[in-house]
Amino acid sequence: MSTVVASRVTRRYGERTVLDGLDLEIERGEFVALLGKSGCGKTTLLRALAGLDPVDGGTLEVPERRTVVFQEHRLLPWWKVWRNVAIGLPRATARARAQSALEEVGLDKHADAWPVTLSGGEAQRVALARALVREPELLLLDEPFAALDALTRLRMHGLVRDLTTRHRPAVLLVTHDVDEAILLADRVLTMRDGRIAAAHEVASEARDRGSAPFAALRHALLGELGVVEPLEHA
Amino acid sequence: MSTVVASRVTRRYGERTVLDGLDLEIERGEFVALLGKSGCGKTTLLRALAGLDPVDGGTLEVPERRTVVFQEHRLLPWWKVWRNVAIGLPRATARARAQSALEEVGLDKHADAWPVTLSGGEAQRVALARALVREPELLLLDEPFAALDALTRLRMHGLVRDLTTRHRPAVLLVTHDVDEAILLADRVLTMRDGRIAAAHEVASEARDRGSAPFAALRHALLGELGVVEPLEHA
Amino acid sequence: GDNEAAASDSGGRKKVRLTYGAISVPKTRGVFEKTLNDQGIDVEWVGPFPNHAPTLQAVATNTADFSFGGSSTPADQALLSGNKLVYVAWSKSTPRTSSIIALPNSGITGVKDLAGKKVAVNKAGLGEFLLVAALEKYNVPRDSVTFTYLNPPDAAPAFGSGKVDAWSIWSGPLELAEVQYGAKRIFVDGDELDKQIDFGSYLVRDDYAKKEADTIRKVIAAYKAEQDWANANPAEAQKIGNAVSKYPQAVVDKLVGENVQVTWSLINDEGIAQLQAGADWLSDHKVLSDKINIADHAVKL
Amino acid sequence: MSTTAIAGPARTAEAGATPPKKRAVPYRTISWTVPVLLLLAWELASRSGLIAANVLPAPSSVGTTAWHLTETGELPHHLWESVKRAAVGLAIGATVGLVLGVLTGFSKLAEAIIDRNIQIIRAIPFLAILPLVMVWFGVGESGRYFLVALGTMFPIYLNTVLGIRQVDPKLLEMGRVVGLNRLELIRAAILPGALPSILLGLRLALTNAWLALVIAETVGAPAGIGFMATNAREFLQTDVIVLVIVLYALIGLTTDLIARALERRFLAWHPNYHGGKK
Amino acid sequence: MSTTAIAGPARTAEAGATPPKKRAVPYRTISWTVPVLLLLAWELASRSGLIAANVLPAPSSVGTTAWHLTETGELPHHLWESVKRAAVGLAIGATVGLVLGVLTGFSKLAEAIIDRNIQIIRAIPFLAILPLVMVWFGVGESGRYFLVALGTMFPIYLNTVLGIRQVDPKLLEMGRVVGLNRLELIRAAILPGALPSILLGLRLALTNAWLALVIAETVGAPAGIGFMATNAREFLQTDVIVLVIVLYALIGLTTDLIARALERRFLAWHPNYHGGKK
Ligand SMILES: Nc1ncnc2c1ncn2[C@@H]1O[C@H](COP(=O)(O)OP(=O)(O)OP(=O)(O)O)[C@@H](O)[C@H]1O
Ligand SMILES: Nc1ncnc2c1ncn2[C@@H]1O[C@H](COP(=O)(O)OP(=O)(O)OP(=O)(O)O)[C@@H](O)[C@H]1O
Ligand SMILES: [Mg+2]
Ligand SMILES: [Mg+2]
Repeated sequence: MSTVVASRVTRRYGERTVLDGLDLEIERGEFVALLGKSGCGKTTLLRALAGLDPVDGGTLEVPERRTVVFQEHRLLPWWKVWRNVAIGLPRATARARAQSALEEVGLDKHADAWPVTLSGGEAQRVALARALVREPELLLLDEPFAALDALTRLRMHGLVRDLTTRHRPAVLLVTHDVDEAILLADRVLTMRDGRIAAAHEVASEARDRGSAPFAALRHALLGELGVVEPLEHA
Repeated sequence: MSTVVASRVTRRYGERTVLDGLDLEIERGEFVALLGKSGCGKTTLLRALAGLDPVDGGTLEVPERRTVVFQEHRLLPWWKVWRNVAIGLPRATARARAQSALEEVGLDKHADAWPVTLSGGEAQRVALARALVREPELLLLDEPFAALDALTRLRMHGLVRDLTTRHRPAVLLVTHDVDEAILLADRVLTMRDGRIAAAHEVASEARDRGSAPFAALRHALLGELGVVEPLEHA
Repeated sequence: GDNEAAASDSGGRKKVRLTYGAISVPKTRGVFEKTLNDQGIDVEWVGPFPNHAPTLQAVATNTADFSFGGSSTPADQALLSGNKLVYVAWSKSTPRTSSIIALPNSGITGVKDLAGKKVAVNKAGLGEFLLVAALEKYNVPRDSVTFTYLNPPDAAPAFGSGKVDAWSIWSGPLELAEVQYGAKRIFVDGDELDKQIDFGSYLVRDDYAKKEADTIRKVIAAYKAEQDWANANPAEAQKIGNAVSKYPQAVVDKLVGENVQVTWSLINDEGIAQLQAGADWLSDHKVLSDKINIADHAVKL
Repeated sequence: MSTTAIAGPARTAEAGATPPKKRAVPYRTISWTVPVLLLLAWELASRSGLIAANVLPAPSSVGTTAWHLTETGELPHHLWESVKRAAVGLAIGATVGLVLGVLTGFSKLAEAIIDRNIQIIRAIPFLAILPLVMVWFGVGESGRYFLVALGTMFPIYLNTVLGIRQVDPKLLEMGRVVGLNRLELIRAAILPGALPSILLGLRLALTNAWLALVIAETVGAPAGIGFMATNAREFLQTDVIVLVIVLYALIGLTTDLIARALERRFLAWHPNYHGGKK
Repeated sequence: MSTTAIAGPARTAEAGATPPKKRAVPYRTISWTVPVLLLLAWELASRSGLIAANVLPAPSSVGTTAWHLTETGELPHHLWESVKRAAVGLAIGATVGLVLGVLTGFSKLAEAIIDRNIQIIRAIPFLAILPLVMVWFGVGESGRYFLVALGTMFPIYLNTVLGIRQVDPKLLEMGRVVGLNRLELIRAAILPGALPSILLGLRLALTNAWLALVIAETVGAPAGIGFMATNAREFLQTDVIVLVIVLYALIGLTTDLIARALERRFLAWHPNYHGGKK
């Protein structure tokens, strides 16, 4: 039985139908990546799953304990970094847990900084730490790695993968990086016209960047996103 | 003679020295990409060049007419999208110019929308349109493509390249995408410890994703950023 | 009413709630209170109040029992507005010193010179009546004079700085203006008019008057005794007042020198007649919104 | 651990014709109900004798008084005088407050020169400076305009400064890098951003305007509802006292409606005022 | 087209020992200079006879009066009475205003029930309801507390509502998704976000408190600086009138210093209040 079940979900803004009878299921412990053009409705879907926006039609079933990493960091400017991470945690252990989460994202030194003093990537990592320090049943990630350099990004990938294998939440990751999607996810979806246009199970061989299945899946996904790229060098 | 000359630029936040005697020159019409770890000071440098922050030491020479695309979109929420693009333009032609700039970024349909209704990538594109519609002598771009899907990103690359060949501004592009840096820039810099750690001229052969020079440069840059990746499949 | 508790204490002692103004000789001297205490009446002072109207309201709404001996004009109007109050005592004074004054270099030497000028008066009070009466007496058309409504605190600086040309005002501010600004009297109430329009008065709720006649008599008698003392000892009385008003000595001397005698009495036929005459004048001059029959609102005790 | 709890806000059982997005509370109905109920309760309490007429006359009798005074032309006359004074004073006060507020909000130097003085002056209640106003302005209209301007200027000043402080500095930077000059920056970024706050300043200022008038019209004013109120107080005309209070309440109501309309007009973009999703 | 123009703000010629970041304007110096200069000018004008003493006595003579009244214990007594009333009234008014403001800002239903009534009531100047207050509360302290509470509650209410409206809805959403309950959400996101606005409401409320006292202390108050002012006006004691005005100014000054300290304490994070870069 699936943790997340969305069926025939519809969402309109005025004339425009952004989600148009979308179906989606995610199992417990499953890591799903969602690709799609800018403005195709990924964030809208995520917000509906998070329970932040109502939908105009269809049904949604989601677990109670959800956490979202938004496209923007959304740190409280009036709380120091560590309190932002610790927000809502039981007091006794809050500081310690926040500190160790910050250590994991490489920002333990910034624990007592104000959020305004963080760089773009640092803020994004704090937001990630804030989500990971909780142990949700559903983790919704909206481009959490977009502002990170290659190395930091790899470290964050490792972090998320660790967490998901440990606590096995259902994960929905919105990303624009096809490689990232393949390397992290069990299943990669592409979205178009308000629906899930295609789904690809990721075989474990495909997780190797140098492998042929990786290149093939990458090519297929880019094709679905409308990018035609030469395959020859694979 | 260079359009941008920064020499021995220093910038401190409290104890921390973020820019530490940094030297940088950019010629007219030159497209420079800047890579570096999250929090290494890229935005700080950009802001100093934009004249937004003072520096603690060193000298800066920059042209009067500069434009910045910030890491966040910074659209005025109380102005419709087209007015945000047209901001500061002479009234007579404002709407028309904004409209055509929006068309170029694929958002002509959103000209009369409020900024809050835009998706992350759409907002980023509007910010890009706002910068491109002016004709600056120095264009400072802080991760302008981070929230874009692969296809849209390619289109935006084309757009920026067009503009730069037409008006020949000096361009400084901060990005985390090594491929993007190589494909767009004449010169790729990496930043570390508050200075420019390395500079690579990009030969025109290297602009081909399938080519060996591309792979080599990519490998070198990733190495400088601390990422070790297998080269074998090149 | 529910004022039983307020009016009588345990052990047959009575309690009265008296209103007072910023200057109150009875309250300050203490003799008054002792006199009443000896007669089994405890005094609670409520206030201070700036003028008669709010004390009338305090009485009407049963937060006090006696109004504070002020002007009869607002009392008349309050009665016309349906408040269930009654006159229980009234006073007249001689000489009546209220005057219209002007600055020495204003070129105003008499009432006739007021035409085309601005005169400060307190609205619907002594100041306005005096001016109206003065203009009538000297046949100056009312609309040739600008009535500028100002309460004394605001009128003084306006007068002193020449923003108004003349001021119709009563004792106290009058002498102060004379001393401070060198003002001259061009029309004096007692010298020029044969009738008093505005009287001192005490009012109580009508049900209180019915039930507590004895208490009222004792209180008014005590007030009258205080006034008699003040009449006999003008210098001491002024001294008490001046602890609050802090007038310059020259003003105090002037006030003492005028030796104004105020006579209080319980409401009697003369009181009703005089109050009625004053009220009629006020009604005729549209100061009061209607005719009033004082006898209906007065209790002879 | 439950795997398939159904989340409250996300539950949507086959939404049909009426989408569940519609606002649940019929705002208008409720917001008018309470005042109307209060009015009815008051009338009933008066008629049943629960409230004595000389303490608080019934609304209907206040209505009668209002009608009388309107017939004689007295009420419209007073009202008009006061409205005129409020308008002129407010126009002056709002302009001064806005200009000073923009200066203070915009420039550290201006703040250093202006702010402390204003903080000092605004602490002085109008009533206390009435005698000085008399000396400075005499007893004409100008003194009354001055008092109203004084009373209205401060909330507008303070709220303008607050509003400007709260404008996102990121937007100001953006304005600078696209090459706006100061005036354009004010027009594009500062005023719109500060607008909710400035509109609130205006609301507060309007209240102060009426309060200032009550005080100003005790001084040398031959008309105005403050004058009317003072007179009524002086003569214990309870029905007029209450009528004046009702008038103020109506003025407050009208003001509120106008302010809301302004907000609807100018803050259409603001997600917390009307509509908007994120 | 110039290729190498040197941009104004970015120009930094070999910055040496003193970094050019330091604030150019010595804020404190300037902000104290103006009031002090005004005071001096006033004193000079008085001494030179430019201003007549019976219109506006010199600061030094006001000082003497203040000294006298302090020696006799009169001034401290009046001041203490007023401060006590202001404090009690403000405590009540601020609490009510804050609670109602949070309710309105937070819930559409509460807004529908509360807001219009408050908008109506707050339009009624205190002075106009003085007679009713006497009816309701008599002439004791409670009526004065009521008036102060009434005067202070509205700016706090309005500014609280404004502050809450201006809290970034994105942060509220964040609060919801990390599982905060309502109270935690108020504590974590709403109050801190609304704080600049609430503090401004408090500033405005303090002014209103003193104004309310001037009015409340005209009736039945045997002490207080409002009483002192009324008396001084009644008996034309110009020096006391001016002393009272100076007292209010000093109160304003103190209030401002306290408010600034509060802002420094609570808004340390706010880039537009103190420090911060972006
Ligand atoms: N409140 C709104 N009113 C009207 N249109 C809206 C609103 N919110 C979003 N939209 C539109 O709905 C579409 C989908 O938005 P959404 O944020 O889901 O896109 P997305 O897939 O997340 O894009 P991106 O990758 O750029 O973030 C966009 O075209 C956007 O303009
Ligand atoms: N106002 C400030 N006060 C203190 N430290 C600051 C301030 N602004 C930035 N920093 C610190 O300076 C460093 C450089 O910041 P900067 O924004 O330049 O990084 P960046 O290279 O742009 O990183 P990213 O790729 O994550 O955007 C960061 O570690 C940041 O925490
Ligand atoms: Mg999105
Ligand atoms: Mg950055």
